[in-house]
Amino acid sequence: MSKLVMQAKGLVKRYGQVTALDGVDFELRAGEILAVIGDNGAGKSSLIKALSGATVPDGGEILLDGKRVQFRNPMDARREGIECCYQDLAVAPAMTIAENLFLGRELRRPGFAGTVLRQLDKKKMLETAIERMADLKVGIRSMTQAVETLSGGQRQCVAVARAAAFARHVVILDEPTAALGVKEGNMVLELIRRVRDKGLPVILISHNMPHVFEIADRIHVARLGKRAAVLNPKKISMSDTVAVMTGALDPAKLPAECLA
Amino acid sequence: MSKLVMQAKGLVKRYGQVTALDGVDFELRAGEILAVIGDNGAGKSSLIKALSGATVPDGGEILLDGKRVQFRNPMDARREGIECCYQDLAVAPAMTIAENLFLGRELRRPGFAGTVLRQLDKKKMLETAIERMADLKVGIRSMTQAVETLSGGQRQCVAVARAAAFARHVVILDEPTAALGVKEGNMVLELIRRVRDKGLPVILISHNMPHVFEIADRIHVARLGKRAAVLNPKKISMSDTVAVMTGALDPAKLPAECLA
Amino acid sequence: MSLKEKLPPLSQLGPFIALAVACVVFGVTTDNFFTAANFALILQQVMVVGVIAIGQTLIILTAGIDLSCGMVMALGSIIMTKFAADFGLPPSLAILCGIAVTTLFGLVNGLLVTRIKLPPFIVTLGTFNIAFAITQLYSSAQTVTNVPESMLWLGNTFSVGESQIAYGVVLMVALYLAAWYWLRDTASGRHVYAVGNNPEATRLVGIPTDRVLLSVYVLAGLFYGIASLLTVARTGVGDPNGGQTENLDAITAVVLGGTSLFGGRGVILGTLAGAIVVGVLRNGLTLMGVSSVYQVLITGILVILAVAVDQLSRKGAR
Amino acid sequence: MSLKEKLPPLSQLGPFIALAVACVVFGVTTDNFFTAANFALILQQVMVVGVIAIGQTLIILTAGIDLSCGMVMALGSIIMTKFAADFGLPPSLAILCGIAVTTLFGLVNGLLVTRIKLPPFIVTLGTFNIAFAITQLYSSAQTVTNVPESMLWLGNTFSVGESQIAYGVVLMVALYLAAWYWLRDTASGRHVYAVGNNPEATRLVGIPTDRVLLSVYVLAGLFYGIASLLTVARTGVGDPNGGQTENLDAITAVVLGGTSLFGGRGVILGTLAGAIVVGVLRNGLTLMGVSSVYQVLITGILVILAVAVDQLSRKGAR
Amino acid sequence: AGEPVIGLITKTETNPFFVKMKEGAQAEAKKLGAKLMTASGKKDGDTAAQITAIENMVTAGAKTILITSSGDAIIPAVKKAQAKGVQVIALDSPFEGADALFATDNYKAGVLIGQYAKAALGNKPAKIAMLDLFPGHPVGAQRHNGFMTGFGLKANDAKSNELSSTPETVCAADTDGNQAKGQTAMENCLQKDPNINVVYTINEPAAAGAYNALKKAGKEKGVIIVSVDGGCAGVADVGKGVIAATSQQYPLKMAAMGVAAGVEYAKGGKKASGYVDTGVTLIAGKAVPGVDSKDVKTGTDLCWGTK
Ligand SMILES: Nc1ncnc2c1ncn2[C@@H]1O[C@H](COP(=O)(O)OP(=O)(O)OP(=O)(O)O)[C@@H](O)[C@H]1O
Ligand SMILES: Nc1ncnc2c1ncn2[C@@H]1O[C@H](COP(=O)(O)OP(=O)(O)OP(=O)(O)O)[C@@H](O)[C@H]1O
Ligand SMILES: [Mg+2]
Ligand SMILES: [Mg+2]
Repeated sequence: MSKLVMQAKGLVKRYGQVTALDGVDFELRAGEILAVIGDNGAGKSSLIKALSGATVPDGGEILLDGKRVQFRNPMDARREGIECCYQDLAVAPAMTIAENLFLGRELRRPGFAGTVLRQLDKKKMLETAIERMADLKVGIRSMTQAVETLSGGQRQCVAVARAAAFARHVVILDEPTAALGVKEGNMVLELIRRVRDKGLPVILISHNMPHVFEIADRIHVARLGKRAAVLNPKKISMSDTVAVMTGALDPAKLPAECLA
Repeated sequence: MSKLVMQAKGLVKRYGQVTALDGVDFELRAGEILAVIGDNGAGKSSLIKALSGATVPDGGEILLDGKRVQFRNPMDARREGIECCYQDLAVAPAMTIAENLFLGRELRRPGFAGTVLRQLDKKKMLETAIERMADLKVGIRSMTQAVETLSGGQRQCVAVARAAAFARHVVILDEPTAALGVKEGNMVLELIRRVRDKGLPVILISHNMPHVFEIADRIHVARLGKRAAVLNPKKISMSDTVAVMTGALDPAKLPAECLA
Repeated sequence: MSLKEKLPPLSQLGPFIALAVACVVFGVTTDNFFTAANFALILQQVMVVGVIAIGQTLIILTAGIDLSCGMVMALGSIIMTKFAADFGLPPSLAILCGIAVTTLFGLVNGLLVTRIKLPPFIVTLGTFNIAFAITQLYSSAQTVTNVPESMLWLGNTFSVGESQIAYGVVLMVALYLAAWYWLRDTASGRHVYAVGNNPEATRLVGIPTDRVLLSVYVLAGLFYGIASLLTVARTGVGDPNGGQTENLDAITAVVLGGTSLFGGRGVILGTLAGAIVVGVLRNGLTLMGVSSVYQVLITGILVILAVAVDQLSRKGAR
Repeated sequence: MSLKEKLPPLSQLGPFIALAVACVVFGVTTDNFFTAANFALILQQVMVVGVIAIGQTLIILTAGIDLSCGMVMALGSIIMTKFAADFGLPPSLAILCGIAVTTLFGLVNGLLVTRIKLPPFIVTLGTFNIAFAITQLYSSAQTVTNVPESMLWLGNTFSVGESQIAYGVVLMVALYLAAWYWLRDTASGRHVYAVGNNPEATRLVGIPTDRVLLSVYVLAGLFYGIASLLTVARTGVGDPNGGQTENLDAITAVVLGGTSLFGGRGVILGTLAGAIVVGVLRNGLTLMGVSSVYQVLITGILVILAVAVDQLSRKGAR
Repeated sequence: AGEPVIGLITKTETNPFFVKMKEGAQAEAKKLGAKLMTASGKKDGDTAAQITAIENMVTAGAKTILITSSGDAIIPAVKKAQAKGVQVIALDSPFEGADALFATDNYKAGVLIGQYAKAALGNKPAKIAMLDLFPGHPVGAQRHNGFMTGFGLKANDAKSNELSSTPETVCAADTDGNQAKGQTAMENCLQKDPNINVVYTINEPAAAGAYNALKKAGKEKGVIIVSVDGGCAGVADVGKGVIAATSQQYPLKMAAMGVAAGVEYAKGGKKASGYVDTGVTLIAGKAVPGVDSKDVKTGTDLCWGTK
């Protein structure tokens, strides 16, 4: 079994009277695609927000490569090479697509202009942006148009492309294909595979079961703020998975080979 | 063939240099569920925004029950009994779920308090909200919590429930199941069927082909700001549909029975 | 619904906490602060700004701002006193004329904001100047005296125990309660919040956002007109020098009261608390015998502290 | 990229249109307006507010607001003149001390906004009062004269043709260009827009939003310090009564210049145009011999018109 | 085109003192066939606006500028104007380098009402409320400190801009020279010490506000209110017993003299010079022994300086 890249034990997160995470455990192995599924409100987004430093959990611990880490903000996680594409699309609507792609990871021009005048290399960023978006086969006319003028799916592609482009350690994607068309959705799956093939593990939250079964190595089922089970998509059927997810089927009753 | 409830001819909508709608035609028949599919940026949202008064098209005409109408704003459409759930979720995040459900359609208390003091019937609205959300099987603890504290899918349910609850003529849903889990997604399909069974026609934009094929009576395929074809889901395969959508297959080459 | 859910969320208690803290400090350090008479007095002193701040709150809830409020109020007071004193109009009619003018200014502000989509800051900066100039020109910069007694009725007081409550204070409180009811319990009031919170969503839902905005500006003008009457009743004259600092004072009351300048969030009763906080500071510091430069200094520090206490207490509660 | 795409979008041309219209009107109605000397004069008149407005623009771009700017500037000018005139500090050192104090005020504003999350309106209202009180106390409300000649250098002029350009004006323009470059062409400058546009998204992307905000407030303080030096150079004294109206003037310049009070949208060169519009109005109206009350009236109308022209032209272009 | 252009720059637009000054200048200019331009600051102390106005008026061709200075920050602009041959006359508020000063002595105005209040109070122990303008204003300080000196209390001299205080001055508050704020200030002072028996006010609107507060508290009898300005409304208030005494000043006279000097300069090229005191007169409802004062009738005839 390959080594654990990321691990969480007994994470707790409360919002006022709502307990979003109720002692959830989590394991991500090297080089795998881990799908996280669950009903609406099961605590999937809350989980990955804790893993990426977007919120600070109230309890529990997170280990990265076996070492305990404490992320106080997204910057801490980013420094460790963890990139995340959030469900409520963290984009700056008034800024251009290229700017959004490189937000916080801007390229500077080489030589004097870059090191002393700290001038941005807008041309290079533009070219790279065009390339990255072409990877996803999104037909966007101009990379210098503001994100607020994009269609819902186009906007999502921007956020996904950003996370995939800059990760050095872990990629986290929260429902990246939700607003995407058939073609664009397949492109994102393709992109995820490419990232995995580079050796980076990917956490993929999705409600799209065909997608999950097409691509995931293991499936983490979130339920009522806890982890209900970790399933092996090669051994379990889609309908059983949904049954576990909705609570209709007790995972303890599953044959051991279905678990992963 | 049942009568046309809504019809659009040659709608054009330009945003600066981008032509979102390039002379699109559209037909909605009485009592049907019409799916609208297409790539990201194909102009689906732009189309329904024009139909619901959210934007004013630059050209073309819209007919409702055969009579020409001009919607200058969403109010005009609402007055005709058209309700729409937009893709970028038109909710007021700081307001509660119940308030969002009844926004613009508030209930007043009976008697003096309601007619003279114009007092809202908060209790009744709360009860109705709980009922409506229970229909969708969304586990939300309190209807008096602010919408900004909800998970992505829960928020979507609020918007969908609102559109379904108040329509008297046409219901338009722009990717209502995008953020929903398997169970909640099925509940929304169930809701759509119930609406249709009440006799109201439904326009459903979705990227989820299984959902579309499960529920749609006809499929409007949007492509590059135009209508590529109208397909009959009972006669055409999912893969052919996707091929038409992405432009890989010329709809003129399809057998006539596949068209609707 | 449990008791806890019925209480207002802590975020709305902030201004009241600040108020309580200020009262305790002044109560301990001075002899005369903690008397019913003194509180009645403070209420009289804040009644004009208090009523202006109702209008200002409505506008800020829609994510706007009104710089013209004080000058419009001053213009209204000149109109009503001059019409009564110089032209001998019956007081009630003169008052109506004054209120009509302030409401007209509200209408103009509202039309410019909704029809031409100008930023409220610029619109009301412009009408501030216009109202100021008209006030000076029309009054020849002269205080209007000889105001008929019956126009001053709201400045009269009645006794409750040993303290003298002005009728104007009762009116102010009544207006706050009415505004509170409107904002909280009626559809049109809730729409004010919705417009401020997410104007696009509110429009898409089919609410006539422009009409909501316009009505808020008109209503604010109406409140400024009532404030005109109150300032006349309080000072007994029509003062063309009035109204120059009330915009900042009113906005301060609103923000101290916990309403967000970005719109959509806030409770109008907080504004009342905010206005009273400012009055309490001025009164308490004078009672302590703090000289005027130091009063400015301390007010600066206390205003920051008042909101900081609020913020920190909320953090602690999380 | 076509030429059309290279031009700034029309939304950013608004203030320049207003400026051009105003110039034409005044040029036709008066004799002395359209002279190089007069334009040089107007630039000199706006240079202090112009530099303050740079800092104000930065803060407004982050969806903040700074009411303290003018008073902080006044405090800085008192510090630098008193240190030089009374303690005989060398002018350069005295200037540094003054700028250090204004920067410190920026730091305090920034810390209160970022650490305790107080609303910028309240924070800077507080520091406005504090800076005012310190200015009065430290200067004993006396104008500081005997300012060494070398501190006034920026007020000197050099001839270009028949017009006299002040060195301070050159400095102002240079600062605008530097700020423009920074905001447009560097990562930290773009982050200012991002923070104002969507603070949560900016934070999630891993940008230290608090540090961006803090640096903006500190930088603004620095600009106010430079404005201190400019006002000293322009007036030749340290004036404890200065700085009371500059906050509104600066915010007006920013908003006239097309920057949104909600943050994240705007171009700093528009602010320069906005500041000049105000200067041109004042100058042109005086040249026309309009008496002062009517000047206020007309300014009110013209400010609204300036933005309305902008808005309507944009609508037309759609 | 041949008529001389004269500029008048006041501190603000609102104070009746300056409004009257403008009227006086307007009338005189009409009489003498001159063109008058006017400008003012937005607030008292707004020197930036005054400097700008000086420059703009010079550009517009004014040969004489009359200015009630908001502060010494205007001096360099004045010097530049003078270098271009413009005559600059200070009205009301002195500053260094003006060609001439037509003004009144605010410190003396304070001393007069101080002496009056002391004499009127007699041997009773003084409890004084000081209703000032706002911090840092020279006129405010001169009147305040002058009053205290006249009252026989220890106070700063005429040059100081700091407000003195002694145990007798039991309360001090700012009014902005505005009636509503004067009333608020007095109400608060009465809370602090209900036995106040002398009220100094910066100007007559503030005095009217103070009287209102006293009347509401039922204390208007036996409290001596003194003020400065001697405007027509203020003198009328003296007549009604609202104000015990006021130091009368003459803005119309200052303005008329200034305009005349401007016309003179334009015609003959002779600049005015020196200091002309336009005088202060104590107007009192009831004369008290040992203090020279004029009655209300005289005050009404002279109010604002009508000739
Ligand atoms: N900021 C918040 N304040 C209060 N409650 C919150 C907040 N964020 C999330 N919650 C609550 O926590 C629970 C879990 O939310 P979370 O967003 O993690 O769900 P999810 O599994 O991502 O659901 P979805 O599939 O709908 O996105 C929900 O009940 C939600 O209402
Ligand atoms: N406000 C706007 N300004 C400029 N361009 C716009 C605007 N709204 C939409 N567009 C453009 O119009 C085109 C069609 O957009 P639309 O939102 O209708 O697509 P869609 O079919 O709904 O896509 P999706 O499936 O991604 O939601 C896109 O290319 C988009 O960039
Ligand atoms: Mg989620
Ligand atoms: Mg869409």
